Amino acid sequence: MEPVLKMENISKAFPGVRALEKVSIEVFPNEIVGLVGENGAGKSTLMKILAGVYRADKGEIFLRGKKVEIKNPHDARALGIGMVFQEQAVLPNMRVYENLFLGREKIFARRGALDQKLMMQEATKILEEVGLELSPQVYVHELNFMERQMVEIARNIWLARQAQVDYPTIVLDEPTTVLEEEEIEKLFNKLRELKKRVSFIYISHRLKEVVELCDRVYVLKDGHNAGCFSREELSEELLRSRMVGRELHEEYYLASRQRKPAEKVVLELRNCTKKGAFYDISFSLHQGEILSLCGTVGSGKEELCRVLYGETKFDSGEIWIDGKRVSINSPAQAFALGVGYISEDRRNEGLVLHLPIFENITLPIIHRLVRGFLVRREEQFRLSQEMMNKLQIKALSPSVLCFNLSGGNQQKVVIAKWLLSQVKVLIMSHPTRGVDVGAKHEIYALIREMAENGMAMIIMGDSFEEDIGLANRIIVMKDGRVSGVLDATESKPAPSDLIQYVV
Amino acid sequence: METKTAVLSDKEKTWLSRIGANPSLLALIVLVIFFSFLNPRFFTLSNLFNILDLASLLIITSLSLAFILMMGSIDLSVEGVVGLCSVVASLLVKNFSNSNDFGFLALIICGLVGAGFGFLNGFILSRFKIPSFMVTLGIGYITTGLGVLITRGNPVVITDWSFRLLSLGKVGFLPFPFILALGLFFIVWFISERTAFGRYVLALGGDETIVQDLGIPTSRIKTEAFLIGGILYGIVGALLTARLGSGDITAPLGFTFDSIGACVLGGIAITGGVGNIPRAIIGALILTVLRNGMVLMGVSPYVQQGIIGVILIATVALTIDRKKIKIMK
Amino acid sequence: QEEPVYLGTAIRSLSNPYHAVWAEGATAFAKSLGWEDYNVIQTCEGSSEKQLNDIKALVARSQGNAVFSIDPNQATDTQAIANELEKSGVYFLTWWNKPDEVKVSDYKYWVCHVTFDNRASGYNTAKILFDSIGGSGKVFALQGLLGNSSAIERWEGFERALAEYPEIELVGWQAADWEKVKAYNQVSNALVADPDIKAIWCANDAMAIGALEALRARELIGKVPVSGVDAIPEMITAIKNGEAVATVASDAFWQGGMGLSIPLAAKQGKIKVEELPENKREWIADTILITQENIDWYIENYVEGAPEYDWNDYWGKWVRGIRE
Amino acid sequence: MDKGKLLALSVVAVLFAVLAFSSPQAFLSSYNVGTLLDYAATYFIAAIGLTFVIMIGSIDLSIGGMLSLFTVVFVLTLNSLGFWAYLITIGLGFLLGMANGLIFTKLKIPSFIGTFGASGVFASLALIVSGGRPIGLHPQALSLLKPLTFELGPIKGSHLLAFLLFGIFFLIQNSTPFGKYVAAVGNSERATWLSGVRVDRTKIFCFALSGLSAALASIVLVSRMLSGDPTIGTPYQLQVIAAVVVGGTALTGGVGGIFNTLLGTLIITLVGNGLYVVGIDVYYQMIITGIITMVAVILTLDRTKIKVVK
Ligand SMILES: Nc1ncnc2c1ncn2[C@@H]1O[C@H](COP(=O)(O)OP(=O)(O)OP(=O)(O)O)[C@@H](O)[C@H]1O
Ligand SMILES: Nc1ncnc2c1ncn2[C@@H]1O[C@H](COP(=O)(O)OP(=O)(O)OP(=O)(O)O)[C@@H](O)[C@H]1O
Ligand SMILES: [Mg+2]
Ligand SMILES: [Mg+2]
Repeated sequence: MEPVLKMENISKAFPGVRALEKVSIEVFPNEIVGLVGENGAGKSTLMKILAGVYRADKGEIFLRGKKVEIKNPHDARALGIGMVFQEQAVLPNMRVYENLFLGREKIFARRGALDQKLMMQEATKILEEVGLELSPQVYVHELNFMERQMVEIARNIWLARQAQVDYPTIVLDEPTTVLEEEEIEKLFNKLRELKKRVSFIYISHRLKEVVELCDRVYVLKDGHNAGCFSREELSEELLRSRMVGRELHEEYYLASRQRKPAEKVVLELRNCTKKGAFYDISFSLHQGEILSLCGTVGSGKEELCRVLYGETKFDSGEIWIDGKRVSINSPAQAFALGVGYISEDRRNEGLVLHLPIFENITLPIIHRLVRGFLVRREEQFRLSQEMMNKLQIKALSPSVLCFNLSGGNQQKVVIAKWLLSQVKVLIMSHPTRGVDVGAKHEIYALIREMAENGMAMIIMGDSFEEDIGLANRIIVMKDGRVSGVLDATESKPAPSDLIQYVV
Repeated sequence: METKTAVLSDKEKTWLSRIGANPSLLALIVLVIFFSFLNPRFFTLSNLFNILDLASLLIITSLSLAFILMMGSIDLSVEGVVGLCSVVASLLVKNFSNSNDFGFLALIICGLVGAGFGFLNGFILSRFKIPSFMVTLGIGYITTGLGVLITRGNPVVITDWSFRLLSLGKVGFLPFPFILALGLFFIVWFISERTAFGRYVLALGGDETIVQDLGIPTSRIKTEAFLIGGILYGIVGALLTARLGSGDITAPLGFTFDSIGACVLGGIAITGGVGNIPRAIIGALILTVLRNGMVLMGVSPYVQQGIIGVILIATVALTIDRKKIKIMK
Repeated sequence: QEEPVYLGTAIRSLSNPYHAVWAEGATAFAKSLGWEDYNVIQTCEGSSEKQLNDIKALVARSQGNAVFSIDPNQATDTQAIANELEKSGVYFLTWWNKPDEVKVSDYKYWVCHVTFDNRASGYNTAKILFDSIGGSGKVFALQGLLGNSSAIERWEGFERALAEYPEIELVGWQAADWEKVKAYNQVSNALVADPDIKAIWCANDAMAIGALEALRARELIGKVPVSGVDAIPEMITAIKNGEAVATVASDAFWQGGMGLSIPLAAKQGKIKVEELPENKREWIADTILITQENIDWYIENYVEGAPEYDWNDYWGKWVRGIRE
Repeated sequence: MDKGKLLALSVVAVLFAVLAFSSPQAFLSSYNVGTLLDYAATYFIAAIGLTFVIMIGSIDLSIGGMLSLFTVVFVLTLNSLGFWAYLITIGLGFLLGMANGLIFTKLKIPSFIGTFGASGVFASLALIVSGGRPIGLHPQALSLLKPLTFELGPIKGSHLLAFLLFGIFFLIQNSTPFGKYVAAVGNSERATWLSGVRVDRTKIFCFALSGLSAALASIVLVSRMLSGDPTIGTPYQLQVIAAVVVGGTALTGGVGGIFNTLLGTLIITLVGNGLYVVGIDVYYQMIITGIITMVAVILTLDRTKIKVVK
């Protein structure tokens, strides 16, 4: 059978980085092709070349046997290639239905004017199909992260269906990182159903999902092809070893390094309530303790963390830090009290992308590096270099712009920033989201080390396994209230033990 | 998970709640009531027509600025292009300086000349990637310079009385410029609400990189938006000539910031991505009513600039929709 | 034949008819000497500092071999400009505005300062305007750019006339920044505020034209007389048509030429600056008050025919010293 | 040195070379160099604070109004209070700038509007304070301007002030926490805020510096024009912004800096001065200025760091 899409010997270099070196992939009809690799392996770059965002330095692309030139995103769309980007691509200032059809409004034109009724009908249909219960009139800025992602997926599915070609190709670059189990299941069913007409390329760091969903998987390593495996051969271990190139520790979450937290309480919440988000929450956090907050989106755990780092305020309740009652009105105050926050959306919230690594890492503590009136630049460099070595951040030097780092390395820079600032309490929202298996492991090691040094952490993990594996204690929230507290220091509960509190 | 429903669909809204949801409109109404109480002459039919007459040119330039601001750009070439087009119009109709007599065709030619400079604005902006602030500043200089060069500073007096009806004419009681402004408003409104182009303009104001990655030709859209603006300036130039009886490069002095001010007073975010066309009209009316009211009340000219400044800040403080603009620049 | 000298004319802008004619006068003078290539017109577009810098740039370019005719952007700028040129030894003449405490006789190269009586212009046009409505009734006035010296002086003249006509009521005044469109808007609004306005005084002609067009749009043209200052062509037409009643011509063409001719004469030794009496260092030049009475004469001699200018007749328009 | 700065520098060099070549005695004369420096000093000083404001992606449209107001205030106070005038004017500049910053951050009004509105207020204040007329400097107050007017060859006190300020602000930008915060806020306000930086304070300080530098520029202006003028500021407003932007500082924030502003000022100055030194006919000057402004930005703006221009 002839491949729908063939990318041959694609090479691409960015200043100072060889992102891709002679990479080839093929996609056949009725197929979901997986693409995995460490952070910075070149997955997104390869796909952006396909989508016309970048142009390859060398190499050829064939669609349905014909060689094509994809000069810009417009060309790609015309050829039936859709892409759900790793970074979100929906416009918050516009309504859902406007976002869904952006760039394809012509279809709804009736004598020069857009038929809004028709657009609305069509939008309602699409949203129903992906299981989003929204009115298409809602502005996207009112949606949460996950809903936005679904809107984007819906857009591409619709687009693929509109394309007048056989087997349009949709690229999904880490689409599930922000989705909940339930949504993921819905999405997978949708993809399986659609593959009768559409071919997919699926990028993810969640190898379990890849194994479950994909018909064939390509592994990239350092910008090279590092294998292609058919459904029969696939297994998580295989992929993991091919990606990393070495065997991983048997003990993934490093539970053996887990310590009993100290007696000293660093953070205490007393009867905290924010109407519509969470009610009557009390708990205390000990020095060196890792606390996991579990629960579905909407359970109130995110809101609770927001309050802790000063983004919003609660209606009633008390926060005590180091035995003193405090109020937190802004991240600056939170930081002054020793609370740091790592956001899941690192591109927009974690990093100042166009500043170099060292400026980012030292941003919160820059006032401590002042002599006279002036900042000691060597000190900035030294500290940053230290952190980069420690966290194995892949970059030529501390003066590389964060913008040019791969997603995983960006995440490490964010962690480095808070590590260096020596906060007492670190709140981490999905610290390993979008991070490859190898780096994940390193981050776990870091979390252990921070705990050993006495830092307390509140973690909202990517999966129950992660939450359980890391935590000393797990607090499960449901509908804004604590539904269960489980100890995980002495012995680890099973995921099934958690689920009963979650739903 | 809870379901998000749309804010009431348009039909469900009552008139009152709509006004309440639009603080600019509210501000306009408050101003009108305020002035009506202070001066009985304010709320009369003759003053209404007076205000409509005075607002009409500002409305047309604000329509253009509305598009451009919603896109996140700015246009500082208004005065230059309008002035030049005013000169062009005066040289095309019957006048004291040459023997041309194109009559109303001049209006169309002005639109084309304006379109040309609008195109240039958009083209340079998108092709060479320099901020609209600087491109339009440059084009403003160039057009003003051209106007001075052509006329050597002397206004070109026109003698074509039928052309002057463009400004002096009335339909019933309604001044003709206002009817023209109203017509243009409906066209521009239609373009904004009912065409893909209108959507793209807002989308560009939201996040240009996303729009690019979707394969939408951003350069073309920018160019078109400035081009539409240029056409409107051309028309205003011709109207101005009809109004003053001469083509004068300096006549539109102050138009640029008046139009930007009008849009902003109407609630169009200068950062782009938020707003709609009717808001431009509301803003233009606020500004005109304010000036009218201050003259009626006999406010000292020394403090008028200051009062407008304070009202601008106060209105924006009340009207701006901070939910949609997370970060203020 | 003498060695050519750079002829610098520093004025506000070329985009208004008054200064446009000025530039023509300067050019005509340069032509009469055959020095067209040395004729340099500078416009400051309202920026005092730009004016000073431009003047200095020409001094640099000519390496001091220049004379200047300067219409300072603001009265208070004269001192800085004078100090600068005095240092470089460049002969120059200034027009219109100068603070009283600055004395031309304290300088060697500042040949003279010539002005027209702004207060008289404001006063005379106001009187004619008031007379045209029989000396009683409601009047509206348009002031120029607030803070500008000429605007202030003309206004003072206007107020003096106002004091002499007890029957005249000033129902309001606004600033229209010397501009047509603003004048149009202000007058339109003023006519609503008080429909009984009988006459409109304007501090310059551009605003007067704006006022006239506002009157035209409300079908009041010809019924409400208007006055201005400057004698721009449109105003002449309006007076001829009976729509406006008065303006003042300072003869910009003559200013353009004579402003260069006098300092050049000083440079060439034809005028000995140190020998000039004080009343020839700071003097008021003649203006022409244009009204319905003399409008035909003015058109015949200044619009249709051009007067013969003798650029060597330095004192032809001399009326009196400023301090007399 | 990054690309943007190199480009701006080469534009300056080329302009300089063209002018020097076309009329060497005139352009390079010490008299003309003095004029150039005079010209550049006012613009540069006025643009210093604005640079920070633009770096955070905001804008200050009240500089024109402030110049008008401060020249009047400075002359009035110099005439009556002597040396205190410096302190009063500079202090007032800082305070009014801060007021702009407060309106911007606390009332949450886009700076474009807030400062535009404020500009009207300042202009009105200038008229009220001056009684609506320009104010001359008393001859006895002249000596109080000595610190700015003393001369060393073609160099004047005001030029030295400009240099000094350049040095100080260069350090502030590159080597103080505030400077780093400015760069960070300009690039990503949200991320900076979440890093525990006091964003509002940074912004307010930027505007205060803009007011401060407007006050200093007014003082320099008075030292040259010897008068306070309630209308002097208007023509400066867009020119000062142009000086910043022509040097390669992006209006969207995050890119550029004080060195770019220095180069931008030089470009504007060289063009303004050069047109007369070379002897371009006045009727073409505006057109040429327009073209050069655009071409300069095309050349100086380093687009590798800004994805979109608006
Ligand atoms: N615009 C750019 N400029 C310079 N270097 C870049 C740019 N984009 C990507 N790179 C570099 O190219 C390499 C590949 O990056 P890419 O984003 O394709 O990785 P990835 O496989 O998608 O990683 P992740 O799983 O973290 O998303 C990385 O080393 C990255 O630093
Ligand atoms: N949710 C948010 N997301 C992004 N930025 C925000 C958010 N909330 C506030 N900001 C930004 O942070 C600013 C407030 O910053 P911050 O509290 O650090 O000010 P500050 O410097 O402490 O001010 P002050 O010293 O006056 O209290 C706001 O103006 C806004 O720009
Ligand atoms: Mg990626
Ligand atoms: Mg605060």
